[in-house]
Amino acid sequence: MSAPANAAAPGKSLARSRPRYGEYLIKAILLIAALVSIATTVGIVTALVEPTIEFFSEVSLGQFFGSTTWGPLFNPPAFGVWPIIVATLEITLIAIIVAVPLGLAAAIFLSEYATPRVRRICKPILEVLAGVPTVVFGFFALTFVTPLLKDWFPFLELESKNALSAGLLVGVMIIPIVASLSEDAMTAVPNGLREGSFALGASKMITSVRVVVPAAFSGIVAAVILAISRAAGETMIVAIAGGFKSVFTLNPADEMATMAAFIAQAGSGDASVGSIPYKTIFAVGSLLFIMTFAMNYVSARMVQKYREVYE
Amino acid sequence: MSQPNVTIRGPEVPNTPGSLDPVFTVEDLSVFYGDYEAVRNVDMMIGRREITAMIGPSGCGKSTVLRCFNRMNDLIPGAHIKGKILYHDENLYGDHVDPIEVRRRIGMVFQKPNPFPKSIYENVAYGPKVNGIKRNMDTVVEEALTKAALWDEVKDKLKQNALSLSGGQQQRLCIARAIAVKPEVILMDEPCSALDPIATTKIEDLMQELRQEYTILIVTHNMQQAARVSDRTAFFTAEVDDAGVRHGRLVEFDQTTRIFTKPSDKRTEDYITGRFG
Amino acid sequence: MSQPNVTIRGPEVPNTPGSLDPVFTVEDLSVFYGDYEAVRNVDMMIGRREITAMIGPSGCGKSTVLRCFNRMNDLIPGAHIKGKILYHDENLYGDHVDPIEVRRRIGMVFQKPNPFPKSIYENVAYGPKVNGIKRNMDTVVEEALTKAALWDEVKDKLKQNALSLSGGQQQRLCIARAIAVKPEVILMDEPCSALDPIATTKIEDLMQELRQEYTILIVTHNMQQAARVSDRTAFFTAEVDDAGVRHGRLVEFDQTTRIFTKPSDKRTEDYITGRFG
Amino acid sequence: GGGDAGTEAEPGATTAASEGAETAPAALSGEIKIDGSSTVAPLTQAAAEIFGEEQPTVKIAVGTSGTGGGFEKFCAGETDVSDASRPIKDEEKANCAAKSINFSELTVAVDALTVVVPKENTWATCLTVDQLKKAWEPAAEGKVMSWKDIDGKFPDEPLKLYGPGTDSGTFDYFTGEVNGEEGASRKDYSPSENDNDIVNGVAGAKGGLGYFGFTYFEENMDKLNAVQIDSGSGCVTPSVETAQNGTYTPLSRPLFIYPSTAAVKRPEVAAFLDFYVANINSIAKDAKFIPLNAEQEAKLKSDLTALKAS
Amino acid sequence: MAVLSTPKSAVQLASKGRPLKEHLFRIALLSSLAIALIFLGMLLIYTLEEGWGRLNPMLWENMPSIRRPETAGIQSGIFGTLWIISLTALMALPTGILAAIYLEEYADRGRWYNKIIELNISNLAAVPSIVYGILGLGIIARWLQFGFTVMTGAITISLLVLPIVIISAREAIRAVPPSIREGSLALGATQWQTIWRQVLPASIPGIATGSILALSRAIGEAAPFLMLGAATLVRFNPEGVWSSFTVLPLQIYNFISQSREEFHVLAAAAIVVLLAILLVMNSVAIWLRNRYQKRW
Ligand SMILES: Nc1ncnc2c1ncn2[C@@H]1O[C@H](COP(=O)(O)OP(=O)(O)OP(=O)(O)O)[C@@H](O)[C@H]1O
Ligand SMILES: Nc1ncnc2c1ncn2[C@@H]1O[C@H](COP(=O)(O)OP(=O)(O)OP(=O)(O)O)[C@@H](O)[C@H]1O
Ligand SMILES: [Mg+2]
Ligand SMILES: [Mg+2]
Repeated sequence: MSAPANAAAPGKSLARSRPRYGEYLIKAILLIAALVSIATTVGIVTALVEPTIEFFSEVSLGQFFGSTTWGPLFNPPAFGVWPIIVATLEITLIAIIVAVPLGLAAAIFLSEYATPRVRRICKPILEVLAGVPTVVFGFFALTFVTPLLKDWFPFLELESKNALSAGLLVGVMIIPIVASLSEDAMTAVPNGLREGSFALGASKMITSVRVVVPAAFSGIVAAVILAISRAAGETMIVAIAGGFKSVFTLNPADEMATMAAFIAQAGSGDASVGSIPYKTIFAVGSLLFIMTFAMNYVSARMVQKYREVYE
Repeated sequence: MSQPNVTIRGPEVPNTPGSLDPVFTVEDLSVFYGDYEAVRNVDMMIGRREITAMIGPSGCGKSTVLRCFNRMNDLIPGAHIKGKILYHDENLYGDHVDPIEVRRRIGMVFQKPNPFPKSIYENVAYGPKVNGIKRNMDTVVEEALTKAALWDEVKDKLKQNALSLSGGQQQRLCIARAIAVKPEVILMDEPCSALDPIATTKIEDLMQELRQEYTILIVTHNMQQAARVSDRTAFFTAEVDDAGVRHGRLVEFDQTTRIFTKPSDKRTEDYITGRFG
Repeated sequence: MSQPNVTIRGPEVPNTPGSLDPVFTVEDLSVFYGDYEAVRNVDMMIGRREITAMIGPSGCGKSTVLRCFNRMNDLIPGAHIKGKILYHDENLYGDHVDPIEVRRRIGMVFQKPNPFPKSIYENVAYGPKVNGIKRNMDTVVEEALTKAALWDEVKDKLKQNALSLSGGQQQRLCIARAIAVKPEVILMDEPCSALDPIATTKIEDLMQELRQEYTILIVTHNMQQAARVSDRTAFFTAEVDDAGVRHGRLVEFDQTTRIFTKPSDKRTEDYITGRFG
Repeated sequence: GGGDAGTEAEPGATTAASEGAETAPAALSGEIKIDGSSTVAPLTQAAAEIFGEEQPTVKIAVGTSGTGGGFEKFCAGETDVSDASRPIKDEEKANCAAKSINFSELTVAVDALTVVVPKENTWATCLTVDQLKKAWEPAAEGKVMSWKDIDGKFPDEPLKLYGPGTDSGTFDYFTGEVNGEEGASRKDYSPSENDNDIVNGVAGAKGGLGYFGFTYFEENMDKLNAVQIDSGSGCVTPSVETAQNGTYTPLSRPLFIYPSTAAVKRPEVAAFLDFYVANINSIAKDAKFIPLNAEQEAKLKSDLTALKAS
Repeated sequence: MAVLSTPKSAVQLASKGRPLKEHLFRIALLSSLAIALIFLGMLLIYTLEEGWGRLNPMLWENMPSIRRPETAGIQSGIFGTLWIISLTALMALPTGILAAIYLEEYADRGRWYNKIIELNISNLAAVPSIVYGILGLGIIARWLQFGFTVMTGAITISLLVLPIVIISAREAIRAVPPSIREGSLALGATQWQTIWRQVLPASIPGIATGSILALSRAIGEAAPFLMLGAATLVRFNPEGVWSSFTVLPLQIYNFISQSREEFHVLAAAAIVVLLAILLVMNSVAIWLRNRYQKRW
């Protein structure tokens, strides 16, 4: 037998040769980096909380949620928040009506039908669409889409700023989110399920609609929820093409201010620090933050649930 | 030693090769993935109401061949065949043939149990539904589950999610699902490899039952299993051609008893005696 | 039939059980994943410069046990052990023991070859580098590749990406990589299951070579392989306890020749004769 | 980062500075921060641009946060000069005082708030202040929805109202003069910081009615008609003359800038203000504002001198 | 025994006229995708056509002007954007990547604080950018007294893109097969050695791709700057982090808000420039991804 080449002679201790402080230090640095995100949330909450509390010490919750007249900057001011909530929901709804069918269909196509080549080309293009700055969508809505809609559908009596074009463009903006995340969810559906369905004589359409989509359902819901929160918080498109009129209306041909548009308008404008109108910005900001937080919490739960199914 | 050393508990094979009543006749089949010829020049016949096993080392093309029988390979971009597979004298790859119809007639069970993430009932009812079968669905489901020897275990929880079943139960559910569309043939690709011994025994017993009504083709890594359950065995191996490319080849196809007792090819013998693999 | 029916080509075992010179002594080892006791009460010894094989049906805990020997299980959240593993009389799970030092002494080769996506040279040099070995790296690399019987095949393309090698070459590269840090023991978890027969043969031959210098522990699904290469064999199986939970158990541990010719346990016999698995 | 980002501006520096105004010492530097009314901004921006041609190394940033927003930053010490389309309010003064920021008010231009209707509108050539109030007062909200509701003689054309956002000095001024109280206005009109939206809105609806600064009207005379205003002594057309001589009431108003006393101590700020005031009427012309009349111009100059002396 | 399987004679494998529905479905799917893509095309063509007249060197050689839109440029916007983006890259990328490493390689998922960090990050990714503007205004500009400077803008935008960077970096790190980690650890490497020498190099292309996409989102943001009240007419390029500044999207927003038609042309031209920068960044990201994707 040849001479032992092993460095590890029996008996040599397995104890640590030297302490590894570096490893601890690194871990600490990494943790700190991760905590920056917590600090961000703390910062947002801090920025929002104080003025919001002050706001509600002067304006009752009843006034805030119990009336439908909004005009914190008018004289006398009105603090019924519903008009801007309704406008936010309406524009979000229009956006969802545009984005969910189109985005989902595009996702099904990319995940189930497209050849790898087509997918390789189309996904990045969708990503580009996702990267188009929202001012650009706003510009396009205001100077191209609205005039076009006025031409084509004069009976709608569109105002020059209106919820309809803003909503449409917000919808287009979120198509890539819906499409790309749903596609991810569908691609994550194990191939075995598709094969199982095909092997039973199901067609591609049936397999897509009855097996893949239900199996990816919670992922799709998560995608839609994220898209909704993006739509609800979108500022530039609604500021440019949706307008600032804060009137309680359901007519999408009307101009209407969403919550984000209100913040943008009031935030870049008059209200002096400490005045009630100024605090209104923060109260509305808090509301928007809570709404997106709630939606995202639901979405996170959905994603968690669907991960559990296949892992 | 050249004498076989695997337990053979396979059923008696009533058919001599001459008496084989073919459901499929494979003629000079080659299968390609793009340019790569994964399997070359296979000739074999699958007998009605027999269990035919396909064995061989990993990568020799067993799954590839199996998936030709119900045109599952159509789903892989670039996959195509040369040669013919006749199903009752009709070319499976003929122009007018609808692969969806083919798959309805020829069911398949996969290596990893793949129930849909739906209720047990819906899993079984899915096939009949998509095929527009109008019979009373409850009856269909019960019948299929009974045949798959699963009815007693699940009859009280048909609404429960299929993923809550154990691996072995899931695999039997997949068999039930396949049976529910009343196929003539069932293809099985290593149906037990993800299961424990007890579940494996159950599936093997079930296969013996099903053999009364169905033609079964099974791919297995487990020689013992092939020996235990099959009537005929096809032994595949991979050969490297002059250009250094590996191709799957059918080495020997015969009654299981013969393959395991008197293989006519040296490579078969080496494989079943454990000299390689 | 109770007589063995697997070819045994294992090397002569010079040591009788009494003469076993233990590198590891496993005492009443149980391994847990969280609350789940995956393996229960294992006692065995690993002899110096021997090849010890661990066989058994899927899920019986072979990999789990193997990964205790170099504390790879530490990386799985919730995994912990009861009992002891002594490495040269030192408890591997003692308080002062540094798992990183353990892994340096006890190398490991995985089921799927997992070379780093770097050059061949860097793959081999990586271990010595991270362990601060100061010797001439070129020599270290050449030595390790030579021992792994790969030097001749790769000496002209050391700068090439390791992923461009064939599967068998990649696996030998992984062995070379393990050897380069001069471990005493090499653990192998189904090192050939992803390889073709020719590559498998090469690795098996290599194991016989390495046995001159290293203690080797190998997990394999392939009984023939265990029989061919190992000096001793441990047979594991999974038992279901009263609560219906499956636990891996060591059924029998003995010289390979005995395990395959005169197993003392009925379950071992059933397994190696192919009655289950 | 790289400190070379600004070098592009440098080459022109010496040449432009050499022909500089008499008060400006050669090559000043530093940054002047200005914010405030979007109405006044074009004037200040024009001043900054022309001044920049002579003093390219002085960096002037002009923001448009609105009069109130401008004062907010100004009184927080964040800006040097604040543009305003209304005089500073008492609470804003208090804010400034709290931070001990002193300032003075300079009237740099006058504006004629112009009430506009689209070209198709043939009926509203002249409106009384009462009629305007009828259209704009808070009580009109949801009730006065047609031109007919303003005056029975007008056609029954749906009334579409456009105006500046609530945070602009223009809004404060208009509501103060027409509705009697600053900020008192019906809420169901389309507000916009962007006067262009008002132009488009009014031009695009037959029943449109809006108001904004005279400058914007001049730029859009092809799309809009200006309404004459009758405050009791007959209809007056908004124009340079009527604004300058004060006959266009009550909607002509002064526009201001508020430099802080501390900032004026800085040579670049002083130089800028000197330049601004010295060339006020040519800047106003350039920016299409209504220039000051001689009397106002004289007052402006003396105000600045007083400020610099303080 | 009951013969339930298809009798031999009845074999008929021809299709049963199912394809029409299938085709319609497929066409519907394809057109949905096409609509999204055509829309992008229309947007590009429209802005290009609108801005064509102003796509000349004056655009990037000149400063914006309120008086002469026909010769005005967007240089200060371009430089402001470059400043913001560079600083954001310097701040958000390292932080994001380190956080991603922590979450993927070190964090014990079961711990409540790690769960909170995870939930928090996914929540932050959904927080509207205008709310980040409030953060920048209230905390960074006012409370930290950083004022309305490049620094404030860059920190705000860094925080805005941080969740995106973290999420994409995590995906890239997760894509490195565990076998690589095991291989390294089994050789006696420490965890950090494994990460630094194996995991990070292997995931760099993915991280780079994600980072570029995150930065390209940052380039297009206008809403937070609106809250921060960045000046609208800035006729100089920032000289340092404490300088006033403007960014392209805000510049565009202001041009859109002007009444003279020339400004709209200018806005369109500026949009073309902005989109061109974005396209370049996206192309680099795509190129990186295609080049290095899936090597194992
Ligand atoms: N989708 C595919 N594209 C390209 N090549 C493939 C594809 N599927 C399989 N192959 C190749 O075809 C050959 C045969 O593969 P196949 O899966 O049929 O083998 P197998 O005998 O079933 O092996 P195993 O026992 O491992 O399942 C292999 O070389 C494999 O790499
Ligand atoms: N990370 C883990 N967490 C929880 N349970 C695990 C984990 N890894 C393995 N197990 C369980 O422990 C038991 C033993 O698994 P192990 O992988 O050791 O089996 P094995 O004998 O190596 O099987 P195979 O031959 O399939 O590799 C199995 O029941 C398995 O499900
Ligand atoms: Mg296979
Ligand atoms: Mg294992």
